[in-house]
Amino acid sequence: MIELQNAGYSYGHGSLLSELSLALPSGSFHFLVGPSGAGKTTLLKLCYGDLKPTSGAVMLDGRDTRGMGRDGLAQMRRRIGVVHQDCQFIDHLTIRENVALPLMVSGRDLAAEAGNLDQLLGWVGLAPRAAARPPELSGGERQRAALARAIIMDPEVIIADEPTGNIDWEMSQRLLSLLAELNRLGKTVLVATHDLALIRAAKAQVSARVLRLAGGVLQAGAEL
Amino acid sequence: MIELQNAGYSYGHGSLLSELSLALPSGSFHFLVGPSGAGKTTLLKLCYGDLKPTSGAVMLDGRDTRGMGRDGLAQMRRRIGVVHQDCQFIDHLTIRENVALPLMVSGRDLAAEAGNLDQLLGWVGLAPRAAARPPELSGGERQRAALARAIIMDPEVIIADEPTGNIDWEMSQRLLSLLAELNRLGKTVLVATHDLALIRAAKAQVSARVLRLAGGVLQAGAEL
Amino acid sequence: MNRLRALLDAALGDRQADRVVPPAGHTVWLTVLTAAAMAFLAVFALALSLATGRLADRWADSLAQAATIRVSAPPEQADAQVAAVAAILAATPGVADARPLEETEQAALLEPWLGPDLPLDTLPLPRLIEVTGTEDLDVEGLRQRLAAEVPGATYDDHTRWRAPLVQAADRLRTLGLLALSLIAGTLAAMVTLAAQAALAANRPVIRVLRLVGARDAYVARAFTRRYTLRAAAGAALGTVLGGIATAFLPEASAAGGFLTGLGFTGAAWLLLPLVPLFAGLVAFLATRRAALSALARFE
Amino acid sequence: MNRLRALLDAALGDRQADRVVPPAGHTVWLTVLTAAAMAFLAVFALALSLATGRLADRWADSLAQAATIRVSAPPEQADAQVAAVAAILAATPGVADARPLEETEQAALLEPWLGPDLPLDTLPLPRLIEVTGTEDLDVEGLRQRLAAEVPGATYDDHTRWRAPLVQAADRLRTLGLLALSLIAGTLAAMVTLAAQAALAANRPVIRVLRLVGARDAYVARAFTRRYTLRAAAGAALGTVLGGIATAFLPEASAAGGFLTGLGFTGAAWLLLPLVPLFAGLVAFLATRRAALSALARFE
Ligand SMILES: Nc1ncnc2c1ncn2[C@@H]1O[C@H](COP(=O)(O)OP(=O)(O)OP(=O)(O)O)[C@@H](O)[C@H]1O
Ligand SMILES: Nc1ncnc2c1ncn2[C@@H]1O[C@H](COP(=O)(O)OP(=O)(O)OP(=O)(O)O)[C@@H](O)[C@H]1O
Ligand SMILES: [Mg+2]
Ligand SMILES: [Mg+2]
Repeated sequence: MIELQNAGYSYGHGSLLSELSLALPSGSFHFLVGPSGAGKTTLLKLCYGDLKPTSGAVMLDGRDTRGMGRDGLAQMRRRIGVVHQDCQFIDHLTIRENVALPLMVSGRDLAAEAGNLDQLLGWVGLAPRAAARPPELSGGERQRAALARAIIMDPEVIIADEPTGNIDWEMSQRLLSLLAELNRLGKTVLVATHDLALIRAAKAQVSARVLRLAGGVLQAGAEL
Repeated sequence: MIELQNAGYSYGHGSLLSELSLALPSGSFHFLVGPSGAGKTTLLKLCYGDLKPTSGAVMLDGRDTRGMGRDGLAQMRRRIGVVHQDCQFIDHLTIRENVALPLMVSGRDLAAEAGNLDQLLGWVGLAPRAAARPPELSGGERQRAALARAIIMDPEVIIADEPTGNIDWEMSQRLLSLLAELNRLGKTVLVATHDLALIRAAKAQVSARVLRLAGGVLQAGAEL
Repeated sequence: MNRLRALLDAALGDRQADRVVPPAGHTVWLTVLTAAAMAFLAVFALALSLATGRLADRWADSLAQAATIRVSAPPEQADAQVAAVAAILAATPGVADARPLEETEQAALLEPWLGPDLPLDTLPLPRLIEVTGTEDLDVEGLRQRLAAEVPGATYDDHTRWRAPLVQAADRLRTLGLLALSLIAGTLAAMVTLAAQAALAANRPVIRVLRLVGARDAYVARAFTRRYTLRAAAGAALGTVLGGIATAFLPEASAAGGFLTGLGFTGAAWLLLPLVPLFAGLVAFLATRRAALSALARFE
Repeated sequence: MNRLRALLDAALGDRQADRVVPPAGHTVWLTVLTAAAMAFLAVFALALSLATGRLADRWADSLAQAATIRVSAPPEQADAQVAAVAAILAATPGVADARPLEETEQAALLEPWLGPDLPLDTLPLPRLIEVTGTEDLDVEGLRQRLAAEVPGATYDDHTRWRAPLVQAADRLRTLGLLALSLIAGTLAAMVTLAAQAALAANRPVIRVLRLVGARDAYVARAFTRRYTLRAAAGAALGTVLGGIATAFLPEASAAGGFLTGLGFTGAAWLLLPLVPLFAGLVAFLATRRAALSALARFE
């Protein structure tokens, strides 16, 4: 589904990622770890086309991201659910509307999806806060809403950047179970995290591989 | 230094915090834990005057926050360094300028503090990124910059809300040592976190107490 | 076709997409107020152009009309010379009408200078012939033929003192049209800037929309709709106010006709509804361009 | 005192605080453009007011001046009656000058109607006396005394046809002043809105400043300074453009004097620098009010 071919990236001040090669087949589950500033978020952005590699290529579903126009990318993003590290919301819409946003912009019938939406909000424990606006949520609540938005479109791929950074242990476990469940249904999952306990817990539920990013290179399959 | 006297808070939809009484003497070190949405951030905001209690009183340095005007609060905030959960920066200023912002707004001579500033940026590992703007930083780098900004004024109190949510283990240890060091110099420290490993590590370095917030009430001094 | 569909979409279209733009931003009000002020001024400029246009036309007409031929001749030859002039005039293309002045009319003209008691009938007064010409009248040719054939006749067409007035009226009309285009340009610039300000302020919103898979057209439409409607509404308000204000301007009157008479007359009122329509169109095009170029830039 | 200090601070003050406001926001340009457009229009309105003011004054003057007394009397009484009129005029307060017209002057006036060959000296022409009055001249009283003492004398002050013109000029002047205050009001409203838009857009910035201990005055000053300078700069630009445009307006001329002659003359040019100063002041007060009230509201 996602394939990096000698992909490199530089923000202009020296090369950050160099010659990364990596294939995430459909249905796989990967963790991405590495020190702060190593480029985890950058790598994830390459994987959903928010950034385009400055060398090499990134293929999404067999298509090179550099060849996709803005509308092509928009189409692709509807198939990839993303939890951003700095959960991005539209502040004047309610949490329910924010979670439903991917449905809205792709022209889906909101009424038909209402049941689905409410069930999902219940799952991540946000049902009582559904009518609140993003700035009225706690940090952990925002992260849970971001996860809900990432999976509302039933995407083929789920990419999550530090999805549990602000969440207590119990809730983390619950979100992890959700991701494991989705992976069992055939979704490809890629999670960047610095929470080693989470990874250890995950090993019990799914067959996940851990990718370690450091010094601009990737050590695939590293065990903890 | 900080004292809650039967303080309660409600955002309008039911009472969130009720009748909290708590005294943080000068030079103490406290952790604040509790599930996501329990009200940790809200409690911290009460402690630095960003919110005023809807019942009871919060005393800062012996003065009731409800009696302080906006300028009085501004004055008080220069004595309390805060690391916000959603690190707040001014996006068009560099990281160096953002960290120096408390000096700027209180009319200090920036040139005189330059050495101090650079040393601090080095300490949190941001010296090479000092000229970057906040959106160009990684999540963990932003959190470190927020901590640097919180302590640049050499405040009497340091309040940190999930300061290590996006930071890898090694860097967390380093920031913890910095906080412990400051505490030994007499600063009052209050840290909200869900990272239990961090608290365990801290016990070795300082005599910290753990406050658990759940269901709107505070269990002071709870051991892990 | 495409433009038309986009326009209709913008006017009626996707209310759901509209929700994603923050509701009552200050730049939105800035747009409304700007459009209102511009429309108000446009109404005045329009009134000025129309009034001066009318004035210039009227004067240009009367230039051709109000000429006088004076025949100074001994009494016994007067009739013959007047007849000769009449014959020449009859043979001249572009002369609509020619009429010798009655003696009583001539006396009325002279009264302020000579007093009512002057025995005009005893005087060898010159005869005056009022000539009404059309635009085709070849004044120079007529003058030469008169000089050659009727030595006592002098053609006086008042051009000397009226021409600068007509010229001035023409200039004022040009000025009014200039002001109109200036105003339209300013409106476009301001709506563009307002839209850009809104887009810049809503960059986080746009970023989120992009991240969840919104296409450019979806985002642009939301902004275009908002700003087109606001600019049109503001312009409608300004037009109404401008219309009311011009209605209270001094009336056209015979005496001060060129200075007053700035108000709209008759069918000219029908021009007013065009102002908000035009403003809406300008806003639509300006916002759309701003939105699409901003979206390409934000990348 | 406080205001003055704030103004000086705003004009020269804290460049460091200035840095915290994002540099080239679109609302800033909106302010510049708005100020420029308003200044441009203000210059026109000012020119209009001044020109119509001059015009109304000139006409009001000539109303009192350009009166004529016509003495129609048998030739043998004419000199005596003219002398009687002169005596009355000499005794009337408010008469600046009175002068009997020479026969040649009178002949020149009549030429268009009577032709150059008329033997005027054989005619019992009325005598004409040109009267130059001041504002104090009591026209009605003079008329009555003339009627009582010199039956052949008629006072003709042309009021009938000039009064509506003066009235029209007066109205235009009022209109110009109205336009000026409208423009000033619009400027203030727009700068306020622009400042509010900027404050709203920069709410995150303001929040951060607050969190690190900035006082209201510090935040307000940063915005006030920015907007005052931009509004003044924009207004200066608009004023220069407006000045250039009015300089290209048709010249005042004897013939078309009331319609043209809109340009500035002499010392009136000195009014122009006041426009950007005034705009700056308006922007300063508007922004300051907007900033302080917004800061109180954001809490
Ligand atoms: N837009 C940008 N412009 C310039 N440099 C950037 C930009 N975004 C990130 N960087 C830099 O690239 C490096 C990697 O950033 P990235 O966000 O990928 O790190 P990360 O591994 O996600 O770190 P963290 O665990 O702290 O989130 C950092 O040093 C960061 O400062
Ligand atoms: N501005 C607000 N308006 C209304 N409700 C709010 C507001 N801010 C927070 N809340 C609600 O109050 C509750 C407590 O929020 P708070 O941010 O204090 O939690 P927290 O303990 O910090 O959680 P976390 O660990 O997820 O950061 C949450 O349910 C949140 O939705
Ligand atoms: Mg990251
Ligand atoms: Mg919190």
